[in-house]
Amino acid sequence: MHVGLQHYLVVSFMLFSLGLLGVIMRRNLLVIYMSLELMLNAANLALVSFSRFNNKLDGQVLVFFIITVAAAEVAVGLALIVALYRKRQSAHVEDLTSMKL
Amino acid sequence: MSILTYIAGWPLLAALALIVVPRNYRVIIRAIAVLATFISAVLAVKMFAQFVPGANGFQFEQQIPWVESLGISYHVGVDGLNVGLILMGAIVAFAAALCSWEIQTREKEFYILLLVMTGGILGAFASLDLFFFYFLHELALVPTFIMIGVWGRGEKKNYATFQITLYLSIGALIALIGLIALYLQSGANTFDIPKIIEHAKTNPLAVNAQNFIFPLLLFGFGILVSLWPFHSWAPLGYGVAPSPTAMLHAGVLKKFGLYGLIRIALPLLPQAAQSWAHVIAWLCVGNILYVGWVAMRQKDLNLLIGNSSVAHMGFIFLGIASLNLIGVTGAVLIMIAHGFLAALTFALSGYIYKQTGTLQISELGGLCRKLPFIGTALLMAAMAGCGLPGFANFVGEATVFFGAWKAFPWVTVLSLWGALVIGGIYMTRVIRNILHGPLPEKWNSISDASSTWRKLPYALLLASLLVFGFLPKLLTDKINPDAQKIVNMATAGKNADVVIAPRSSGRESAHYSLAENQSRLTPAATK
Amino acid sequence: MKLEVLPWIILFLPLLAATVITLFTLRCRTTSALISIGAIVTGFILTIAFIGANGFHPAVSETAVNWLSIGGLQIDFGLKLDALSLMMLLIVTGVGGAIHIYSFGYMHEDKGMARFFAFMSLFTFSMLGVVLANNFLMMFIFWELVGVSSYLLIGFWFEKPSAGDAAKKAFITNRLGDFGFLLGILAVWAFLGSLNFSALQDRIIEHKNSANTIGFFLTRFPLGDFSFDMNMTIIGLLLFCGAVGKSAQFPLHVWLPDAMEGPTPVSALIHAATMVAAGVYMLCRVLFLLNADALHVIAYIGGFTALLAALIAVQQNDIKRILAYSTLSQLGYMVMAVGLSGPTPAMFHLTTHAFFKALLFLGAGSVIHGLHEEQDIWKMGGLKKKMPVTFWTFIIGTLALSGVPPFSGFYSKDSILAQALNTKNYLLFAVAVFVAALTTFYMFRLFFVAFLGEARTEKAKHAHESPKVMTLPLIALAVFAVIGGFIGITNNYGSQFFVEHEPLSVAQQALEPLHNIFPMLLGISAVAVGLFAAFTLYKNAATDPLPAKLGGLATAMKNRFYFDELYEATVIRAHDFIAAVADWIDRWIIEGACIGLVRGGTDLTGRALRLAQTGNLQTYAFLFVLGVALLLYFVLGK
Amino acid sequence: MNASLISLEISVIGLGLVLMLADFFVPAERRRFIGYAAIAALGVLLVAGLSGNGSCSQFGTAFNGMFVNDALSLFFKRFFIVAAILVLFMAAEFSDRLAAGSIAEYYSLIVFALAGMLFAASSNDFTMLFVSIELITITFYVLVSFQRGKLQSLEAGVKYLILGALSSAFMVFGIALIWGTTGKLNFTELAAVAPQFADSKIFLLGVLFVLVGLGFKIAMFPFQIWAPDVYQGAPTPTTAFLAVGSKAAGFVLLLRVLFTAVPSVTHNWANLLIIISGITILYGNLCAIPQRNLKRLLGYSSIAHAGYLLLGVAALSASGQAAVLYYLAGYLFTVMAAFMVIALVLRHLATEDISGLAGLSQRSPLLAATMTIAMVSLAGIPPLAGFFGKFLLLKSVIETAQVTGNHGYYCLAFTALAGVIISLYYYFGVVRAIYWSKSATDLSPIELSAPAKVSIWVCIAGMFWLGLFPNMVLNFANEAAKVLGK
Repeated sequence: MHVGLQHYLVVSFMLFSLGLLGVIMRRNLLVIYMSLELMLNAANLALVSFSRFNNKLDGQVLVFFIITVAAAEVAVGLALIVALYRKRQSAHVEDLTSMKL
Repeated sequence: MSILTYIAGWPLLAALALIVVPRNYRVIIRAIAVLATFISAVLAVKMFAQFVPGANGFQFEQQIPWVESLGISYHVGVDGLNVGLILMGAIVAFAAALCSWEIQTREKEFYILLLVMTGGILGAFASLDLFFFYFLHELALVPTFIMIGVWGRGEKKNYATFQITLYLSIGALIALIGLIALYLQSGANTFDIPKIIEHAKTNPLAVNAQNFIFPLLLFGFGILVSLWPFHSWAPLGYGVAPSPTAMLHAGVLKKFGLYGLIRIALPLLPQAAQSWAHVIAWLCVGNILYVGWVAMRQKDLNLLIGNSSVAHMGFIFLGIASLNLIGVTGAVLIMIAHGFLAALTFALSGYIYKQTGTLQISELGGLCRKLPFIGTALLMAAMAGCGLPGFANFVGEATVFFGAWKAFPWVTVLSLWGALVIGGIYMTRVIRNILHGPLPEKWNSISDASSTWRKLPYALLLASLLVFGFLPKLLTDKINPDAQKIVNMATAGKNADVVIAPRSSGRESAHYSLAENQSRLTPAATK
Repeated sequence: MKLEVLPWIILFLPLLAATVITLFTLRCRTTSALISIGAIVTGFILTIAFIGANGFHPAVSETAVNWLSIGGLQIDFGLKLDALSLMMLLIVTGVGGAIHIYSFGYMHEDKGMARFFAFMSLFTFSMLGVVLANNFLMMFIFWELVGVSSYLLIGFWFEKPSAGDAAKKAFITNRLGDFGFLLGILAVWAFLGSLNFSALQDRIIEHKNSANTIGFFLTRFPLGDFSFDMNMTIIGLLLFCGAVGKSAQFPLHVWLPDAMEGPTPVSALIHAATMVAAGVYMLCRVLFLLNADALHVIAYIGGFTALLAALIAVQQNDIKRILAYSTLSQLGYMVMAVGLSGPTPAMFHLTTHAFFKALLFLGAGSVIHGLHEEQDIWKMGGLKKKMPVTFWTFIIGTLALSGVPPFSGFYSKDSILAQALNTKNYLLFAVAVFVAALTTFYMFRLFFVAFLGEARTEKAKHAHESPKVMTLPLIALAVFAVIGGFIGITNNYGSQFFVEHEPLSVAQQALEPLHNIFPMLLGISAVAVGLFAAFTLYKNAATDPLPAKLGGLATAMKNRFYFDELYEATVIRAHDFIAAVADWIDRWIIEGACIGLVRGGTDLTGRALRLAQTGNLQTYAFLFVLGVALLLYFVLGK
Repeated sequence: MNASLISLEISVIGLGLVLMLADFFVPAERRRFIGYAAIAALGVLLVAGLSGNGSCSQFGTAFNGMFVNDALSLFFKRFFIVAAILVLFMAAEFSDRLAAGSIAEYYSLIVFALAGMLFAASSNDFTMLFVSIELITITFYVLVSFQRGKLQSLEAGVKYLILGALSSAFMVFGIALIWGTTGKLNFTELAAVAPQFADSKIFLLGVLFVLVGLGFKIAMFPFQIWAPDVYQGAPTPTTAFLAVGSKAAGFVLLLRVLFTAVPSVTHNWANLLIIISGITILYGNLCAIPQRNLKRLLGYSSIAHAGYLLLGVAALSASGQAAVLYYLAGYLFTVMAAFMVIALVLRHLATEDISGLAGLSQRSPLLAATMTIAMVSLAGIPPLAGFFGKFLLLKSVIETAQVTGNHGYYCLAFTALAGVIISLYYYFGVVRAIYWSKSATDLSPIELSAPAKVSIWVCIAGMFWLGLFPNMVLNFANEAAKVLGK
């Protein structure tokens, strides 16, 4: 069978949705964070496939930006989560409800 | 610089000056405030004297562009409608400043707020620009809130403070939407009232637009004037307010909405005004009768005064609703008269409260013996309140009745009942229970207003009431020509109602307009 | 100085006096008194001067300045100078002056004397205003001022609760009348297009003469589309309401007896001689507006009041209340006379009544003064020796009031009876005669009990004659009470109304009643009956024998036929009830329900909404996604 | 291409680096004064660079259209720099509550965030948009959780992190879809082709996802949920910067996307914008009613204000956009004033409860007055900035209502009215706490450092200036709004 743009897009949509589900369902911050990365990569996949099929490079350029940014985000994010873990001895979202209403 | 700018400017300037005065220089602070209000009062009298009745257009005009892109400009000027109001406002402000001796804590803040309030409202009355008209009036909102909150009395203080503030804001904002809509609909692309009116003469607003805007203005302004059934804030708020605030607010600020209706709504939205006149007329029965009855029940002097002042607003609405020269003139007359009266009554109740520490009518009694001056003043105020001739209120109310009689006979009958009977009942009850009767032991220590300074504000307000009561021509001659203009625009398209020939000696018999001749050929007439 | 200026001076002198007293001389009592007395006496002299100069029908019958002019509403501040007003002017200043002087003695101990005289001057001013007004609104203005000054004077001793209540009652009752009066004025203005009496009179005549009344109306009558006569009837009755209030006619008569709480001179001046007469005066002034139907009602109301009051008077024991009720019944006479379209008799009786009733009140005052504030006639007795002047003047007053010839009361009352007979109104004639008998009866009851017989109490034993300043006015008034009947007062009413009189000499005037003998005889016989009854019952009676004889009726009379109770139970209650309801609505519906709901509702919504802020990251993320879904649905869903 | 266009951004980044390096040379106890150096530097940039004929204020585009300098960007650059200056003042006052010696780091982060905002102001391309937004957001992750000692600060950081990442994920995906369908990333080019894709669901989905990302930044419904927690937890200067800077950045991008990139789509979304704006206003105000914690209260109120600002966006007219800019300008000074007072008053208190303000009128009349003025301005009462801004917004909405005859706009106006009334209730509650609440415990006067005084007076002056003399800023805003129109 011939693999077309749709297939790639479908895959990226699925990745995106999986990530979304992960964010909503999983209790552990780290896992949530990974799912977020998954969502970003879904976007990357979409971009790359688009640029492949439209024969344009801007998308791939953007992908590089995204990856870099994601890296930075991860760096900050993990540092944060670690700092939190130090204080709270837990990385579960239920324990992060000191501020509400 | 127009004299009006000075009248409104001095208080604001003084407020600025007070910011730098150290708070422990009590006397200086007080002196500055009194002086500033005094100056603007004097200037107002001067302006009133120099005003030329029936002159074309506005007088003492001044216009400074403010925001060209929106056509907003600082534009002040007076005609017959607001000249009296400004005079009243300035005098009341002066009296209020004098009465502020009762404020003993944090005078600095108090006087600053008082002056801001004064300058704002005087400016609003002088303003001929929709935007500033609103803008300057809103200056008073925060001072009202803080004054009542900080210097107010009674355990319902917080509730009352918030209710009056929110209520007033609701009214103001509804009116604001109406004004903006008006500005946009008029197509004149300016906030300048005279320009808009000129523009509207050639191309009037579409009727459906009018019917959308008029209710906004009516109820927006109506809430500011405690139009029934949006009145409950007024007695409550004035009940707890320190007397200078109540004086300014009940006396002067409350007239803003009415002035707005007459100045803006009537001439610019004639058709809507005509179709809404009945609603206004019947709502004002609510004010006059219903609130009058409520007043009969009050146990607290301030609440009673507050309710009665709400009731008086009804007469003004009735005058406006009647949409004829006599009615509108009467409305303006009452606006001025009631300004003095409300200020006077609240000042007096404030004095009594200061002396006795209570305003519960049941606790007071026989005060006339210990307070001959204050007692007499209160008695006269009460009499003015139930429409006794000799005081300005009577002239206004009588005029309104004459004006409304043909438009709304039954409403007039009810209002008459409210004015003469119900008003009479609760006012005489007040006198009976507070001034007459034996004096309770505990009040033997209280003392009357002794020094001239203490007496001055009351005397001043009483004098104003009497002067305009005896010589109403001072006002009517100024009001008439401009009221006529307003009425002509407001009744545009509707055939002019009966013209009864002016008769100086009253000897020559009346003639009547052609339109009347038709209406006269009725079966009843032919027999 | 032009003569028209005089009336203005007469009018404003008392106001000036009042102002000066209030502003400057409240401290010094005597000065104030003198200022006030000076003002009214000067007024009296100037009045005489004016009348002397150009008679009762001056060339300039009207002088006016414009007071208020708003489009169609033209109101002058104007004086009407004709026989009617000038006569009234004389009475007010003359009788009033006498009473002023008298009060100088009567109030001498009172520390509030300055205030008293300020009020008196204010009253005089207002009363003169009512008399001289040349248009309806002016009249109404002074009408109200009269009301308030009487309010002040009744409540003069404001520390007495009863005084305060009486004042309140008087004011409110009058207001009820004024409500109708002002309505009537509005109707007149809207209907006939003017407020000026002369102009209105022209309009009416114009209408009478105009062959077809088509197009006569200025406006359709606001209250409904009625015929001309119907409108005039309504107007007439509305105007009459004012008179009912001021002249204390049934059903608004209740305030007058209570008004006796005021100082006695006040009762004499206001509630006998002048103010209560204002209603009658007003009716005469606007007679041309009153059509037959209206007059009918007026006549019967007047007659009924006369009868009612006389009956009540029979069983009163307070000397001032007896006089008060007799005032009521005499006012009934006058109103009835007007209603019988006999303004001349009415004004005649008003005049004479002013003299002898003032005299009686001042006499009563002198008695009360002599007995140190004792007012119950059964605690008096045997005053004949101790206070001779008072005694003699009082008996003159009594005779005049009872209508014994040749005293003034006889002539005026007789003219009323004649009027009733001439207009063929036999019922009212009968009533009038009966009332005449009653009058004589209760007056002599009072006289016998209070003055003759033995002193019943210590106070009565130690009674003393009053000082000269009080007795002199008594004598002066007594003289007029005697001769007032035939010095030719009626002449001057002649040309005032639509009937023409040829002037009569004093002699003719004295014999006037003989022209129609029948009413005269009946009148005299009525007096005789009354006198005989009183003599048999009360000649040195220790207690009142009547209750035993009449039983229930007597108690009803004593309790004034329970009118106050009735009103208390109906009018006052009703208003208080409605007020309570309104207050309840205000408190609970508007304040509580509406505002409360809005406030509470908003607050509740807020508290509910923020429950979304659980603080849990997961929830937030979920809501976030939910939001995205929402947007998706909104944008792409359709 | 002329690099001089981005010289401002470059110099700001340079400043950030310098501040970071300064950390090494300056002894810990003097480090807070570095802030004043930074303020001075930014001041110079503002005057030299962005004044009427400043070196960086000439217009043009760079990086083949990615980066544009126009009236709009100029307006926002000035805005951001003023904001940063005020925040730095606040930070200097706040330094004693941060981890010892880390203040210089804090300053530099603020400056980096500023750099991101400056880029956002002139980004004319989705790539630039993404990068600048991420620069802002990531810096803010750190700024929010900067008080590592405080659990709340960390918690706020994490919440902001997760939700922020979520939103950027959506945005990136949206960008991908847009680019995929249209093949354009540049706004102006996109605008040309967008109409053809008006009914391509993928494209609309893309635009919507971008809207999600931006909506998160400006805390509009339904993405407002994070705001209260983060506002409450973050250090006060961060909160202030978050409320003003990042919100404004979100708005400039929103305006550019909606009106430069996809105007054709936007005009179909009028009702959507109306509804969003209305609900945002109501949500923010209603939730704020029972709120006692000052910073959280302002968090809710900032949601409400996002709603008010959306009025101008929903109006879909030049006057509306100008109103948005003007309102932001007023909002800047107002919010800064409020947070400055909070930072100063609650310094020594553990609580952030409103009751902490009790007796302030005695303790420091100046602060009391400032807070009152700020609250009044937020409530939109004359003669302050807030009033004129709201007036412009309402006017634009009613204007559009009358032009288009869409009654939804009238409803929106009345919703806004209701919102204002509700907000009066809690704003004036704060005023009440200041002037006459009973529970005034300590009445010790608060002494203010000179810089604090300066910044406060600047804020007050700003509020009154914008309330009383709107001409200059208004004309500038109109100029800026013209950019979007074409």
